[in-house]
Formats: sequence, structure tokens, C-alpha cells
Amino acid sequence: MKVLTLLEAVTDGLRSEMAADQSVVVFGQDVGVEGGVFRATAGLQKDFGESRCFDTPLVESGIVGAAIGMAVAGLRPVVEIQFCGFALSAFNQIANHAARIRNRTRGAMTAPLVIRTPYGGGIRAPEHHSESIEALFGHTPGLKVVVPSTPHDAKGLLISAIRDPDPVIFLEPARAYRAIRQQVPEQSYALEIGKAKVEAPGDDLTLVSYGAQMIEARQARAALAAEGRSVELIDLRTIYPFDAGTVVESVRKTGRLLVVHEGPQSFGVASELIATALDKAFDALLAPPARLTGPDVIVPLPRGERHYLISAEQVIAEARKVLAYEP
Amino acid sequence: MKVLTLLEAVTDGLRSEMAADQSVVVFGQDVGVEGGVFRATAGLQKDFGESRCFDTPLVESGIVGAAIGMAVAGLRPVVEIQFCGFALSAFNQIANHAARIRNRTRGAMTAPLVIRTPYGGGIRAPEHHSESIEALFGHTPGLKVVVPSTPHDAKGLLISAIRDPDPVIFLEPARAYRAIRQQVPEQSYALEIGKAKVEAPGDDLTLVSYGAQMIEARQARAALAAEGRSVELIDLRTIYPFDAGTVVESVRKTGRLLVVHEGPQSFGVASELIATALDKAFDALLAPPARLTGPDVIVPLPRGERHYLISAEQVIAEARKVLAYEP
Amino acid sequence: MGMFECFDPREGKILSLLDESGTLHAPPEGFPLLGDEQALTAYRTMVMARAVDEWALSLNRQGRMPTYALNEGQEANSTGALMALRPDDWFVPAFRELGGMLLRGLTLSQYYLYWYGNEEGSKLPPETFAMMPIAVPVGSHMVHAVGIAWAERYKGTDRVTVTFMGEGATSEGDFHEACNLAGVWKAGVIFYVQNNHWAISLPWEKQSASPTVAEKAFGYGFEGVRIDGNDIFAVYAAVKLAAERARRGEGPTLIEGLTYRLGAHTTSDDPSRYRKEEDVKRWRQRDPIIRLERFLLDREILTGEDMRTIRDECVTWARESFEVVERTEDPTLEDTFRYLYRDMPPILQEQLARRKR
Amino acid sequence: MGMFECFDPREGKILSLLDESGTLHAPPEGFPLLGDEQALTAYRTMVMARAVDEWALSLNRQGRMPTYALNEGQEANSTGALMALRPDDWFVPAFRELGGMLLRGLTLSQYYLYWYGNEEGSKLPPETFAMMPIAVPVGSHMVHAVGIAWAERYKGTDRVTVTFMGEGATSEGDFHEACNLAGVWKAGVIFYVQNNHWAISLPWEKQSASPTVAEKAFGYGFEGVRIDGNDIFAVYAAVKLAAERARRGEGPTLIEGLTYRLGAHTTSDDPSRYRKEEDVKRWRQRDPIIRLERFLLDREILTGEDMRTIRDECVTWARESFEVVERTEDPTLEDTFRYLYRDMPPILQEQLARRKR
Ligand SMILES: Cc1ncc(C[n+]2csc(CCOP(=O)(O)OP(=O)(O)O)c2C)c(N)n1
Ligand SMILES: Cc1ncc(C[n+]2csc(CCOP(=O)(O)OP(=O)(O)O)c2C)c(N)n1
Ligand SMILES: [Mg+2]
Ligand SMILES: [Mg+2]
Repeated sequence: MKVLTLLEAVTDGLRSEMAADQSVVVFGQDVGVEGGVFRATAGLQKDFGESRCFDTPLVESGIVGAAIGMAVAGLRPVVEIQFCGFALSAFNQIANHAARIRNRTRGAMTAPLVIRTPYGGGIRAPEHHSESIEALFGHTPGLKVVVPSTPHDAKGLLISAIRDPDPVIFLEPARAYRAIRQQVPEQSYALEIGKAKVEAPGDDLTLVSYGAQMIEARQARAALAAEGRSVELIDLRTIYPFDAGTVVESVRKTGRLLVVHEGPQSFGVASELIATALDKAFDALLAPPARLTGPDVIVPLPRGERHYLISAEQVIAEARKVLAYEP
Repeated sequence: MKVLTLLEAVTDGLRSEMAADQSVVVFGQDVGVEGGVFRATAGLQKDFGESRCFDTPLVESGIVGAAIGMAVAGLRPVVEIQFCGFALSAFNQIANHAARIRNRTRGAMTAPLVIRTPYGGGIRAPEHHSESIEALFGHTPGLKVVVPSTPHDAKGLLISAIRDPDPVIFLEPARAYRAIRQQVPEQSYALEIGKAKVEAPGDDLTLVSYGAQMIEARQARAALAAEGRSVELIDLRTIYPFDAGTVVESVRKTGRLLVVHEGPQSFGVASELIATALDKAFDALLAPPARLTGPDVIVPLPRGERHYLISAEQVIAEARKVLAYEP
Repeated sequence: MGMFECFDPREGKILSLLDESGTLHAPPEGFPLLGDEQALTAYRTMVMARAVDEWALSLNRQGRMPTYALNEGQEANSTGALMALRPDDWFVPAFRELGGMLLRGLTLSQYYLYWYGNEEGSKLPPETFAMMPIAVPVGSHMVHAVGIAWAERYKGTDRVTVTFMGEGATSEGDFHEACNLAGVWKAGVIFYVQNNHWAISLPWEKQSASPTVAEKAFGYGFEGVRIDGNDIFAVYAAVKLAAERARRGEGPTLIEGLTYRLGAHTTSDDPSRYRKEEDVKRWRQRDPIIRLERFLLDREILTGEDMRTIRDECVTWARESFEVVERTEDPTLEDTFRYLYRDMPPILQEQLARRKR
Repeated sequence: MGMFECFDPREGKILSLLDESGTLHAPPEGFPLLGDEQALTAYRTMVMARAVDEWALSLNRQGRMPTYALNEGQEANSTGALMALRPDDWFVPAFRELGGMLLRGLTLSQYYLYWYGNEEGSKLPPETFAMMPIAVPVGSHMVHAVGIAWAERYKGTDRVTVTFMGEGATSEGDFHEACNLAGVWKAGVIFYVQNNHWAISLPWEKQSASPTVAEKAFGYGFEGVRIDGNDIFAVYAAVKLAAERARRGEGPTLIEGLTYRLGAHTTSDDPSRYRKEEDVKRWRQRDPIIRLERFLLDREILTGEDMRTIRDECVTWARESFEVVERTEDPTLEDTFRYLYRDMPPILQEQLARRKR
């Protein structure tokens, strides 16, 4: 075991897969010499050589497109897009090719690539550095979308993502990069994609979140516990294919659901989870499932960002409402 | 009045705004000499000249990006993307610039452009010609997303889209282009964006759809009426900002909701409408709101497309289930 | 640089060996020539491609075939190119490379199956074909070729990659990113641009203000050359030289094959709206097949009789192949769900089960 | 073509007038020269830009300023360019064009406000500034400039448009689409590339295999020229000529200004990880401000005393301007919702109301 930040756990995950599998190559803007703008690839070029970890020109679409070709030719490319907002210039390659090559060729070809990119706000950054676009990827058939919230999950899920036979969008919560330190096993381990985690059991309310927002979700659960309210906290971890089973099972038990996340509300993750819970747990519902999400606005620049981000207090207040609802 | 197809109504709408407003310019691939691959711009170059309607090279991102510049400089560009699947290469320009320029400049600049593009399946086309990506645009703050289902709405909504001070994605249901003919006023008229239309009143079930899928929704309503079930049929018409009020009011009345559309289920339009209805009509619900949508798969090529498209029979069957549900 | 020194496109030079009369002109020193046997193979391939197109067109008119894109007039480009490559070299097509696909051993029925609207038509195991499926989003596939070329070098093979595109595709941003990456990586890739003068209704002159496509290569630090794309000998020579260069690790080459789309853009298009019959007529004189026929006759490699036989065989094969297609089972509901991921996730299993009811 | 004939970048030519010793060399026939008064304005502008950067850097170190991108060493590029243009010509910047922004009348406090993290910093009424806001997605804004240039021609004005980008931005697909459209439309746009040799940690040699950025222009059918971007006279002359050409309706020009990013990429970057101090030192010799100072002293347009005064004024102005920023109200919750659409739709009104509770 060693104590790592989420950021260090990402590097550790890359390192262990690169050591284990020659076909894993890491590239993107400034990932080589510089070791990444967040330092997620620090030391990899030095230790594995320029052919295993290298810098590319400023070409998001080209990076993903080339990775598709490499993957079809048998490699396991892991590319970094500096901020998820810049992945939009690669959206055509991601949605129209990476996500489709297996279906297009009836399984004759696959694109087992990983696109790593930081997402989310709260880092006092310029425009386009704070977006949460997981739902855009989740709505795109053929992609897997993973979001770790802890160092331990970050390493285990990244390793699974690299080994996955299909393209995986690996969204790293920038705000949590250095916020949490945790014991992480030295050796390599894989955590199953598509499985949510019941982080803490509870009976009165099911609270679902993921990524950096888990920080406030945990604080809220603790505060509510102090009030004698028992909240079951679920870390979704995979946006697609999401773990409806775990969420529904919990809702059938608690009868109350609150989904909290940063991204825009409309056509977002909370809406999907609520519609799904409804399909399968309508009769068990004691209160209308609730959403506490970012509004349908553009993430404000640093001086206004507090109006956008969701605080523990807001989670607590919303949870109280759901708990107080009388059928 | 004149009888027009949806396609002709689009041309008519373009024509009347071009005649009314010198700042309206129409461009895109093959829209000039050729008059568009679907003929939506047929005759416009001849009648308004090359400076008002012209062809561009093969540059989706460039078309939208240039339109943004023109719009900022005071014009009203209306661009065509040949099929919505190809709009993904312009997604960065659409989401990171067109949708943001007003907020970025605190209202000092705006990008009042319209992106017209056919969407949806059922036209026996090659890959990438049959997608439904309205939810991707709907999840992008700063955009308006409009989908007409009739010739009359197509003309009126397109005129509003062109006059709108903000960017509008105008999705034209390719399967409905020539399927319906309808009386359309000669003169120019604008229909409000953001308003759904209660196409037919009913008491037992609220059936919401839009675009080409309205064809089967109408058939289903008729069939169910024959069984003595009264269905309120709502044409959503605007995907964003969608008309929650009209949908909720109807659901409060009927207590039952079924949303039907072609696009993928997860993080889609039906999920959003259901989550919204829940927020505001939970106590009025007699049955779990239901979704009948495209699965989370890639639209099959023509020989398999019937497995993807939703038939009137399927709508009827699903509606019967919702109607039969006993609380 | 220098391989194509004598054919700098910026000086208006064009590589052409077999002229319209079927006369073969001596190539410059060191330029490879198709042998008689190869010329014959090329001929059979091009005639087959032509027959496949003609039958597809009539099937479309009969309502038996959906939208289909024709190769008519452009056959020499992919045919000559694929003959100049090894069977294990990667082939990343656009959608008008039927000749090349036939040379790769793609069965006609599978080719027809694709256009018929069945994904099985693109089921192309790399170890069998080393060929990517048809890419519908114009201009988006060349960057895949660059990635493939990078991967082969990484794996230590000497396989090179050829990717095709139309002149219209060169306007797309991904063309630029592909060329720039190829230049920086010195990737073993050949960008073969079929400049057929039209992108649906847009003529080449309005596609770019650059006098040629070929010279765009210099802005990426590699060489571009313009050739007569209706001249099977010129295509073969240029691609062969570019491939040798790529194999030696000397990086990419851009080849602009001047050709012409004799038919409609696809069966859904009506070119009379935007171009004059005269222009088409002029290009019919330059038909790559007629030219090769004259050559083969002069050299007495084939008789007119042989040619009629070959054409008849091709027509028959085309018809028989399509009958196979019409007898082929349509994709099932399961097929629609099965290939999204290697292992179908529970959410798709459930959506599938629900559809089955 | 031909305006820059004598400076074909493909022949290694570079336009430079004011050398590092401050000596002004006679320009070629017909090349405009900055007058003494203008040279003075340029100097004040560049010194101001430098002072603004230095104060921002120290504010960042004090934790009073978030991530900030510096202009140090590149000031002559946007300063010279904007001096060569009319106030109503459009200016579409990247994010290292402080000199040009100051010449456009942007107040320092508004400039600081942007980097401070307040959208009000980008509130730029076109009729006042004819300037687009800073574009963060690298390479994506040049195509806006092409659209603006098209619109001005359509409206019948003779306003031209200049857009700036770094050499790294030229790799993005949108650069290609912008140049191609500009060529086809003969748009009145000037592509000014600040080749500061670095894109964060990537050196220009690894950004593209093309020997120069300038020659990329020829692949789009227009001219490109390489100039000494640390030479205010060369910048002024090149942009002036390109602007006249654009105004005459003769289309776009690409200007590659050779310059250097003396500081870190942004205040969050540590260049010691990827580049040697020697290189930076060498470029410090070529500092555009020192060079101009020598010229102004030789010509006795300014004394050392004057210069110290100017610098002190600038420092004071910078500090005062930032105090204004720190006194500025932060955006309100309403502001976060108000500017998505001209009229706030019900769904946003409701989300806003809910947040207020
Ligand atoms: C990204 C994209 N935009 C538009 C289309 C529609 N389309 C199909 S082929 C074509 C023209 C392509 O021209 P070119 O690249 O010259 O190839 P050619 O058809 O001449 O062989 C267009 C516009 C498409 N398939 N993909
Ligand atoms: C599309 C996009 N990708 C990545 C980034 C992160 N980024 C900001 S500036 C920069 C380097 C830009 O280099 P260049 O264009 O040469 O401009 P310079 O910084 O040298 O002025 C990068 C990679 C971005 N802002 N946008
Ligand atoms: Mg073409
Ligand atoms: Mg740079």
C-alpha cells in the first residue's frame, strides 16, 4: 500500500499497464517532456521512452483519430485531452468512428482506446476548463464513460479502461486531483466498469453522485447522520453503461432518491437515473425523486463560479426536502 | 393558402425571410446551384443571387465558424449541414462558440445564426444519414433546438428561428420531408419557439412526441380512440427550451405519460421529460411515466432499420400498458 | 525529397505515361513499369469494376438497390495503386475504390451487400484484408491511416499504408491534421487524392484556391505529385515509388490523381443540374479502360474477342453476386444490439429483451 | 501575388528592418515606415504591456490573480499590426495581443478583469472596439475572422480583418478550414501567426514538419511572408501592405512573425521542465522593446530620463487599474443566468428561482 492523490493514482495506473503491456502507448499534448499540464504522465517518457509516451501537435481530432488507427492495428492507445471542453473538436472522431468501428465492421475491428481528460469546475480556471460533459458521451452509443472519485478507484478503473476491448472516455475530476489522499495497493488491480459503489449504507434516502461532487455528498451524508437521518450514498462511477441495478435496489429500499452532479440539468445524468428508477421502482417511491444539478448555463469564470458549484449545504437542504416529503 | 410538403414549406420559409431581410444569407454544401441534396434551397440562388445563397467547400466546422463571424458582424446566416451526423465535426464551433458568445461577452455580442439539418431514420440511407442527436444539442447551454413535424410548423418555426436573436439548431425530419402535405399560408408568419402544441385533446393518457415520430403517434392515437381510449397528443416542437408547462399540465390531467422518440434512450429527451413531469406532477401520477425510444444503439443500415424504428403498433402496445397500469 | 523532382506540381508538371491513344511513353529513369501480365490483371479488374457499377445502377433504377456511389471513369486510380502495394500493406479507402477492393479479394457479393444496406458488407477481418471499411464522413478517415502507419512502425513491420480521398475531402480539417501528423511522425503513409473535379455539385476550382491539390503537401514538409489518374501506368509508378520511400522510413507522399467522375455523384444525384454534358464527353475520351484496351490490342496481349469474353464474364459475375445478396438473411434484432460492445452490458440486454416482447 | 515576392519564405527570406542594435535599415521600395510619432506610440504601448504583465505575474504570486498568460517578448507583433490598421478594422485576437488591445482603447482594468475571472472583462461592444473577445479554444477563432471579413464585403464596407494565432494553432483543423475558405472567398483577412517557437512545452520543430508557417499559405492560393516579429517596423510594414491588399479586394495574406515567448506559457507553467535558459537568454538580446529604445535614443526622440518616466507611469497605471478590479463587484447569481439568451426562457427562470431559495 502507498498513500496517493487521485492524480498520482492515475499516473500509477498508467505506469502499471505500460509495464505490463507493450501495446499500451500514451500520447497527447505536453504529456511527454512536460509530463502533462496536471502532471498526470510525469516521468512516463523518461521511464518508458519516447515511443511509449510522446507529445503531439495541437490536434485534438487528430489525436483521437490516430489513436483509432493504432487501436485497429492492435495497440492500446491512451490519449490525453488537456481539458474535456477541448474534446469537442474530436467529437466527430469519438462518436462517428471510435464508438462505431466495432458495429460498423460487425466485430471484425475494434477501437480499444482510452481518452483521459479532466472535467468539472472549482479550479479557478479560464473558460472551457471547467465543463462537465459526461452526458454527451453517455448519450453516444458505443462508448463507455467512467468517472472515478477516489485514488483507489482511479487506478483500478483506469487499468480496466485500458484493458477494455472497447473505447472508454475516462473523465478525471480536476477538483479532486489533489483533494483526497488514500491508501492504494502497490500492485496492479482492475475494478469492473459498469458497477456503481454503495459507499455507505442507509435506509431513509438514496443519494447518488460521482466524481468531485462526491466530496460534498459525503459531507452531506455525515451531517444528515448527525441529525439521525440514514442516507445510502452511491458513487455511480460509470456513466455508461450505468449500474441501474444498484441504484434501483437502493431506491426500492429507501423509497427516496436524490441525484447530485455538476453538469447541466436538462438531458443530464440525474434525469436519466430518475427516469430509470421510475421504470423499476415506481411502486416503492415515497417521494418524487429529486435532482440537484448544475443549471442549464455555462460554467461561470472564477469570480462567479460559486453560483454554479453545489455546496454540501445545498445537498443537505435538498436531501431534507426529499426526506420531509409526505406521500 | 397553398398545399406544401414539409420540404417545400422549409424552402418557402427561407424564401420569405430572404425577401424580407437583406441580412439573411443562406450557404452550405451544394445549396446553391444544386439547390441542396434534398432540394430545400432549390431556386434560392437563382432568385436572390450568389451573394445571398451560395455553395461552400466541404467544411462543416468552417461553415458554422464563418456563420458565427457573419452573425457577430450583423448578418443572419442560415447554414445547411447535409445530415446531422456531419454536424459533429462542427460541434466545437456550435457548443464552444455559437452557444457561448453572448454569455462570454455579457451580451455585447450575439450569434443569431440558424443551422438547418435533416435528422432521423427511415430513409434507407447509408451510415451517418439517420441519426437523432437532438439531446446532444439540448444538453448544450446557449442553444435553442427546434423540430417541426408539419409543413405549417416548419415554415412558421423556421421564420422564428431566423429572427431569433440566439443560435437555433433547426432539425428537419428527413422521413417527413415529403410524407405530409398541408395547407400553408402564402404570407410570412412566426410560431413561438419554446411552445409545445396540444395537437389533440384527451383525458386518459398524455402522449408526447415530435418530428417524424409524430406520424406514428397520430396513428396510435386514432387506433386507441377506436378502442375508446382518449389520448392527449402533444407535439413538443422545441427540444430546448422545452415547454414543461404544457406537458405537466396535461399529465396533471391524465395522470399517465408516454414519451415516444427515435433517438437513443439514455440521457435522451424522454428521460428529461419524465424527470420534469415527476418534479411537478408526482402526486397526480396514476402510472409510471413510460419511455418508448430508440435503444442505445447505432442506427442500423437499411436492411436492419426496421429493428430500430418505432411503429404505430409499438406505440399502441406501450400506450395500452401505461393505460392498464393499476396504482 | 527529390523523388518526384522532375514533376513539381508548382511548375504545372503532371506524370503521365499512357496517353489517350494507348501509346506508352518511356518513363523517367528509375520509374517502374507495369508488366504485360499485370496490365492484364489491371484490365480485368477495371472492367469488372465497371460492370459492377453498371449493374448496380440498373438495380437501383429497378428499386432493388438503395443509394449507390459509382466509380465510373476513376477505376485506374485504386486499381493501379493496389497493384503497386503488397497484400499486407494497409488500405484505407474512401468510397470510390472498387478496383482496389477487388484486388484485395473482397467478394463482389460482400461489396454489394454493403451498398444493399447490410453491415455484414463491412465485416473485414484485418488479417484477411488489411483494409478499413468505407468511411462515410468525408475526410475523417485519413487520420486513421496515419495512426495505422505509426502503429506498424512501432510494431517493427515494414507495412505501409495508403489512404484514398476525393479532392473535396482535402478541405476538411481532419485532412490537415492527418497530413501534419504524418509529416511530424514521418509516417509511412501515402495520401492518394482522387481529384475527380467534383464534390457532388462543387467543382474543384471552388473547393480550394490552390492551383493543385498536390502542392498542399509541401506545407506539411513532404512531397506532392500530380499524375494522370486515368493512366494505370502512371498510377502504378507513382504509388510504387511512394511506397518504397515509405518503406524506407522516409515518410509520407501525397499523390493527386487527375481523374473525372463520369457518372452522377450517387444514384440519388442528377448532375445535369450543375454540369455540362460537353465536359463529361471530353473526359469520356480519356476513359482509363478504353486507353488500356488500345494498349493491350496494340501489344496483341488481348484480342477484341478476348475483351468481349472478359466483359461478359464480369457482367455474369456481377449479376450472380447480387442474387447471392438478395438471398442473404437480413440482420436480426439481436445483430442490432450485439456489436456495440464486445460484451453486451445489462442495459442493452434489457432494451433488447423489451424489444423482443 | 507578388507583393512579398522578394521575401518568399520558401527561399528562407525574412523581412526585417530594425536590427538588434536598433539600426533601421532602408526598406524595399514601396514598404511603409513608422514615423517618429508612431514609433513613440508603439514604444509607450509596448512598455505598458510589459508593465501590465510584470504586475500580473507578481499579483499571481501573491495569490491575487488566477492563471494569467504573458506577452513578454512578443509585444511588437500586435502593437505594430494594430498601428497599421484603421480603428474600424476588425481585430480577432488569440490571447497574447495585449499591445493591440491597448491600442484599441481597452481599459487596463477591463483587461485585468478578464484574467481575474469576470466575464465583464470580455464585454466588448463591436461598435466601440471592433474586436472579438479572447478565444480560449486554440485555433478555433480564425474562421470567425473569415466570416467577419465576408460579412463586411457583403455589407459593402472596406473594413478588413486581422486575426492572431500562435504557431501551435496552425496545426488545428480549423486553421485549415479558415485558410481554405479565405482563399476561396478572397476574404479581406490577415492571418497573423505569432511564431513564438513554443506551444506550452512543444517546440515549433515538432509542431509541423514544414520549414516555415508562412509557406503553408501557398497551399490555399494566397501569399505568406516571414518577418521579424520583434521588429516593430517590419510588423508595421507587412501588415500595412497586407491590409491595403485586402482592402483592394485582393484577398488574404498570412504573416508569420518570428518571435519568442520569453516567459512561462502561463503563470501555472514551469518552462524549466522543457527548455534551456540559454535559448531564452539568446532571445532576450532580441527583445523588441530594447531594440526600439536604442532606436529612439539614437534618433534623440526620447532620453533615458523620458523612458524611466514612461515606465514609472505605466507601472502606476497598472497598479491603479488592478485596484479598480479588486473593488469591482463579482458577478451575481442572476448574471450567471441572464446572458444565455436575450430573453431568459421559463426553464432558466425556474432554475434561477430555485437557486435563490
Ligand atoms: C463530413 C461529410 N460532409 C458531407 C457529406 C456528404 N457527401 C458525401 S460525398 C460528398 C462529396 C465528396 O467529394 P469528394 O471528396 O471530392 O469525393 P467524390 O464524391 O468526388 O469521390 C459529400 C459532400 C459526407 N458524407 N460527409
Ligand atoms: C483546443 C485547445 N487545445 C488545448 C488548449 C490548451 N492550450 C492553451 S494555449 C496552448 C498552446 C498554444 O500554442 P500556440 O498556438 O503556439 O500559442 P502560444 O501559447 O505559443 O501563444 C495549449 C495547448 C486550448 N486552450 N485549446
Ligand atoms: Mg471529388
Ligand atoms: Mg506558440
